[in-house]
Amino acid sequence: MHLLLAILVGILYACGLYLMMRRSMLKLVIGLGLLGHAANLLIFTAGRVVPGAVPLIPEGMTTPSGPIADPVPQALILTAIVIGFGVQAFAILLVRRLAERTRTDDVRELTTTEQLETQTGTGKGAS
Amino acid sequence: MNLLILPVLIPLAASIITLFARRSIALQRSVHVVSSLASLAVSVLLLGRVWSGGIQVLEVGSWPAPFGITFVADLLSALMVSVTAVVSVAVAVTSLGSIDAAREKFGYHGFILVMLAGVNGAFLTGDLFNLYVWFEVLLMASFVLMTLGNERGQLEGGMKYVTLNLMSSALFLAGVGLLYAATGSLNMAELASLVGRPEHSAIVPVVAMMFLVAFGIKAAIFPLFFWLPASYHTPPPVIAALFAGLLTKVGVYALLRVFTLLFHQEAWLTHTTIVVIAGLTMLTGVLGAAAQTDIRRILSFHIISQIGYMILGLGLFSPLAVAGSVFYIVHHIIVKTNLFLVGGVVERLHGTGSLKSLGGLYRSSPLLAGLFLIPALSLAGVPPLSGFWSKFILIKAGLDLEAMLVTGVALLVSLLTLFSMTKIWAEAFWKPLPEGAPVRRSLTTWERWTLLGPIAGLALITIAIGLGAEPVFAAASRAAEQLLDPQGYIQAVLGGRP
Amino acid sequence: MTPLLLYIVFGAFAAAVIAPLLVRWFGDRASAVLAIVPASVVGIVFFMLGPPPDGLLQATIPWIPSLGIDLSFWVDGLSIIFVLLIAGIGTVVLVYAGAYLHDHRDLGRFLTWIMVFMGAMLGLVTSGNLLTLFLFWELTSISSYFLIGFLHDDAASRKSALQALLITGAGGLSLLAGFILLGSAVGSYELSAILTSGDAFRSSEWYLPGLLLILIGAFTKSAQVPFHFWLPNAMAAPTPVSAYLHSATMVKAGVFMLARLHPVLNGTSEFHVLVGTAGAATMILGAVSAFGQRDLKRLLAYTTVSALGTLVLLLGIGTETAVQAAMVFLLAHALYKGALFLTVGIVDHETGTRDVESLGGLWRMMPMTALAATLAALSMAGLPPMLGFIGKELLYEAKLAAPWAPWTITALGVTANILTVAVAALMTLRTFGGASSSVRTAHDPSWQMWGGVALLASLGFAAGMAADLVATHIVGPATTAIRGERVETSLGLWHGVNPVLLLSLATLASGAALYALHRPIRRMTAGWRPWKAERAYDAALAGMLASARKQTLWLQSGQISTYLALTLLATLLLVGLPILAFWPQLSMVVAMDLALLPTVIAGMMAIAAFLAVRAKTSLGSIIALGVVGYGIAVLFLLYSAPDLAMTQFAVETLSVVLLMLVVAKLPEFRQMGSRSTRLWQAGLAGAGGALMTLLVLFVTAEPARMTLATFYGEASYALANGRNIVNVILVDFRGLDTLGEITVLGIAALGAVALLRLVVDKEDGR
Amino acid sequence: MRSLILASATRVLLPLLWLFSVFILLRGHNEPGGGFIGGLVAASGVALYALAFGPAAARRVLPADPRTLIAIGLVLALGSALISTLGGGTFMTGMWSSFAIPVIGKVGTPFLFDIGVYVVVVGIAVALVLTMAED
Repeated sequence: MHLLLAILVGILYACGLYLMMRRSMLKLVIGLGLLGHAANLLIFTAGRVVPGAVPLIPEGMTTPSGPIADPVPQALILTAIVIGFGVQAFAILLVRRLAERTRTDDVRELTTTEQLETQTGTGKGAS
Repeated sequence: MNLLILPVLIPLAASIITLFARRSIALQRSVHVVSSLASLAVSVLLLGRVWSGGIQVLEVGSWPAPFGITFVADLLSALMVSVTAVVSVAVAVTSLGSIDAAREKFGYHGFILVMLAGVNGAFLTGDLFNLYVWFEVLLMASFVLMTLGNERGQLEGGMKYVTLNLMSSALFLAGVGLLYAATGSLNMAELASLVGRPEHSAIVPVVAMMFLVAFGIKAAIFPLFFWLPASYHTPPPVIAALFAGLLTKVGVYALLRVFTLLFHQEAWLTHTTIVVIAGLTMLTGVLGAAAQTDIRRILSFHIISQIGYMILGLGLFSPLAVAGSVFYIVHHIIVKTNLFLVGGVVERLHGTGSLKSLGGLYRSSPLLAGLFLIPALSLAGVPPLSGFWSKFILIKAGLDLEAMLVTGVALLVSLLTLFSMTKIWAEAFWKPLPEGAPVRRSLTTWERWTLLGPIAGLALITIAIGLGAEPVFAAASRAAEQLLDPQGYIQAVLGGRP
Repeated sequence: MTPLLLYIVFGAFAAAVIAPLLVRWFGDRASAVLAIVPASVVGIVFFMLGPPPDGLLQATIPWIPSLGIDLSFWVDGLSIIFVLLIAGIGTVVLVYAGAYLHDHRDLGRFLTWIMVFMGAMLGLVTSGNLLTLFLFWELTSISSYFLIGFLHDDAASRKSALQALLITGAGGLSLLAGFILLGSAVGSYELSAILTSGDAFRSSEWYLPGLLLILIGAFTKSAQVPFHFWLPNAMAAPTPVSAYLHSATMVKAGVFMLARLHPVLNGTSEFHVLVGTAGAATMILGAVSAFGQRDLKRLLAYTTVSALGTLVLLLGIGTETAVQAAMVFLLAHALYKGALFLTVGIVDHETGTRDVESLGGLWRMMPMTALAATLAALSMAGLPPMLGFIGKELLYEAKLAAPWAPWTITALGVTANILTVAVAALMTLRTFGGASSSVRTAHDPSWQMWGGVALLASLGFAAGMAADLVATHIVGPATTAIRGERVETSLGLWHGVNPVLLLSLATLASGAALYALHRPIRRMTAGWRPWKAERAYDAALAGMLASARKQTLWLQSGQISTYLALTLLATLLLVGLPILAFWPQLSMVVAMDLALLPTVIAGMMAIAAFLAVRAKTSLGSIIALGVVGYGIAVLFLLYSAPDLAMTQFAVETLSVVLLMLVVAKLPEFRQMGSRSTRLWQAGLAGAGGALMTLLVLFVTAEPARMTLATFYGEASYALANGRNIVNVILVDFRGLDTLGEITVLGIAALGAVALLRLVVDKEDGR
Repeated sequence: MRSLILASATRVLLPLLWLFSVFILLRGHNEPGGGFIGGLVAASGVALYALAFGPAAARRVLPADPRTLIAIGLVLALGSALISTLGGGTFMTGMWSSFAIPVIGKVGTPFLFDIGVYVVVVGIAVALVLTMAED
């Protein structure tokens, strides 16, 4: 299944990245969401997927009964999901607030903080 | 040995206290200042411990490395934590006189503190995934601080800041996952002993480049720096000052760490790439600054150009060059924070940082003028200030290695930096105040002490580093020695274990 | 002796700090009080150090031993001659400045900067370590920036200050690189080691680059062609500054350095050609340019350029006579040029103009000034019995005996001197002599001002009369120091009738003739400047600013999509590089082991992802995102990660709810950008996705290393009392991650509250 | 929106959801579950309540302001990590009771830590939902 999942990871990344480059703020956020999913699935896939090997120690035993799926990527992903959720929630609200202030969903209009002054520099010290 | 966790714990605990003290801004302020001082004391203690006792290790939860999370303080980490503590004290004091009550009510002090916890965690952790977590802590806090206040510029700048930094996080996370999948470890010391194995010889440089991009975005190297000039002039100056001093340096620290400890086998590829990037970063940054006409925007672009110097040392990869990087980081954190603080005072006085609308400050605020000159000249590398030694060491390292082109670029960039600093000086300080410019207000006594005091303190440190460069250089050299000797780090963390 | 040495260097710096206080206490007289410092330095050098024939004083304060850098000082004959000039003329200038800047509101700052400058110059000429020297070198550049820009309300002043700083600053950086090369080749930055390692350096591969870099440093500072233009422009400074910086001190720093490093650099044809050519060109171009000037200060400035060229040429010739001539001429020039600059200041101060064409007949109104100025001009013209005459004689002697191209050099030298004679005449005769101009109210200024001129001019006269004393006590030791071997020097006014004397006479006669014809010639050459290097400077600056602007508009466009695209492109290139380099060693396992359910889920997810891209409505894209999220939850469940599945499921639900709540308040999407943009963005995104797929395949090629999993399996229950290994990792083995994680969550929530509730009024926020 | 059915269903569901969330929290150390999921389940109860009775009423259901909950949760988590240092031990070292409790098993500081996570998650989820709902 690695190949299929790896391709899926690639598709998720590609779609996420493409969405982020669109002009809509909402699409940007959706893209970020896809990117997060892609990263989690990447860790999961790279950590080798195994069916039927839940990393639990059965009642009455002190070690797992058989081979288990590597619990480390799972723990990492769990942390990453939660962190990603926090970040995502903040980004969603940021977009909402920004759209409210600028009255647009078009990221192309977010350039007010980066315009250069029209005149070519005052840098000669002569102005 | 719990000393190692204190630089994280103190600000974290302090920020929780401010959460409980939502109603009392006075209490929040005192917690902020007192905890910053406490962090400073602890950091200096830690630095002393590392200086005399070598690399310090804390196995969190008593789980032995590589199974638990390990905190490791080598000289570089201890230096970074100490300098962080210094500027955080300056920022705490400046906050008292410059942050409005509305922002304080919504948790300003707590966010600053938690960001410092994240920064220190990133400096001290010896675990790659844990590094990711601390990065996210400081990043999340910086997102909030960047937008705290909801001014339109903050939101716009914040959007770009958030988006591009999330790209970095996504890449970092993927890089950690891939590295774990390839090697089966997250502990940096263990990774350091694993990456050299022949079966990893091809995949490690590939993953290394992912880390270069991920940390490169955070460090604002070429061509990944866009978020910085887009956002650093939008939040209140004191927030920008803290960001300017610290945040990109966390990225540089991470680059220094992984490209000395983990990714040095194929230096011909990785480190040569870094040298090329360093040259381009220096140039694009300084040219970006030349095109700007606003104090903070000029200073923002200079951060980029100086990041170029810092990674130049890493790319050149000789003991002297790496020591130069370390020296440069220490110098730059102090000086850049200070310049942003000065910019903040100018904005407070005139209501703008645009050079067009400024003037006459040399006469109207001679003290501020003097306090601007010290960090400005230091940034431009004028002897005997701290910036000169940073530059000197890197240039010497470059010439020793016969890296003529990039050394020439470094020299040229230092001249253009001088040009930028004199531009600010000539326009804001020398030029008479233009007709129709906003009226200048004056500082209250409280503002005078809380705003100018930290600036003066940081300026004194700049002078002290310049005149007393020997101990700083000695520390930087030893830090570089430790960095270039991964065995020492591995030994300290894993002991006799494989 | 060390305390005395340290006083010589640091006395001025200490005085700089208290200068503003002194102005508060003493008013204008503060400058005279400060003059005690340089005056005492002169005294110390004369009476306490005594004449050091071979003498040498050294002091070293350890500074950064690990880099081989110490604050070390070294005083020999060369230092002495410069110390005397810097401190002596400094004394005069300080006294003068108090009267000149009478009641100026920035007098305190002026005095601070001039004292810093003086200290820097004194430190420079007494340095015993290349880096110490460099430190003071840069300090002179910086302090002169503040002095040249002293009248900073005027845009031209600011521009000139910047120009001087950039040119000398660029030279400084070149010098630094040169010093590092020199230091590396020799193995030390200490002068004591450097000066004795000439052969080692000259034969090293670093000699030529080192020499070039050092020469660029020296030439920029000493205004050699093509870097000379900053000097005339720097005349925007108040006159005391011009008199100080541009006659005796700052511009001589380059000459000093050439002299200081003479034993190391001299002796190769590269040195002779480079230094000689630059000096000769500067000498002749400066003199020619001077002749056409109307502004008295600019006129003097160009003669200074010419004189600096002469000095550099002499050092380039490098013979014993040439070096000796250089030292005598250095002394003579500093004395007369200082006096003449101060004279121009007086004229400007009294008449309000420096235009030579509108001046005349001033001798009636200011006889003392006129007398003193004429005395100085005589030295400049090289008339006996002035020191200038001796200097010129020696100069011709050296040029005639030059080891290469003696006739060309001599011819150029004579031409330059003829022009100099004419300019000297022009200066005095046109200003003080002749018919009165429209100026009526001028009179001699206070003695503090004309006294300085008189003192310097008479010193030039006295030195000429007592040439032997000057020779044994000043010029001899200096020459000895430069040559690195003992040189006996004797100077005199009369050497009998010889070719040199004849050349002198010819020079004077031609100069007089040129002066007689100066009106038509000057009209012809008015504004004519043979070398327009300044245009190159302006073009470079403008080009830099234009490219900076262009680059910024392109790179920092403000468009998130551009930023993302560039970031992605950089990622592809950087990560692609090692993939290409190591392609043969990178392996992957491509197995088609498809299970039905996961394949269906994955397919649905891929379709959902495409739908998210193609969705025409916000709601549609959110639902598509949700499907992908739930799909991942199912995959987690299928592949042994129930905790992940639960978490993913819960988080996805909450995210979708948040997005839904927000979307209601957002405007709908609008158009999507042009087709071509979409295409290349899709290409870029697709490449990004393919890269990640590749990476996953690479890392899964080898079997996993399960050390951690094995440990956790064994320790989870036994040591940490938990059966759910993932949970135990989260709350115990790697609990710190979780602590950070909930911290992030907390900040995110609190930040969200601030985002939606906090309103800071722009004005209130300041 | 505020239908009678939803209102009465919520009255029953809220305690049930909270109870269930605690169950998930408690079993987390041994079975799939844990503080994070538990917290989300509890928060979803509050969200449901907000849907039925409005955000203001939902705020009153909580024992404290969501921001205070976040703070309390962090204190619990950080406190559990600090307990071991009181006796001079290493930061975050697990300390365990010598006896076992049914369902939970042995009680120790990691368990307290998980409760901290639970409280933080309740706080943040409620804060997010209520802030959005009130906006």
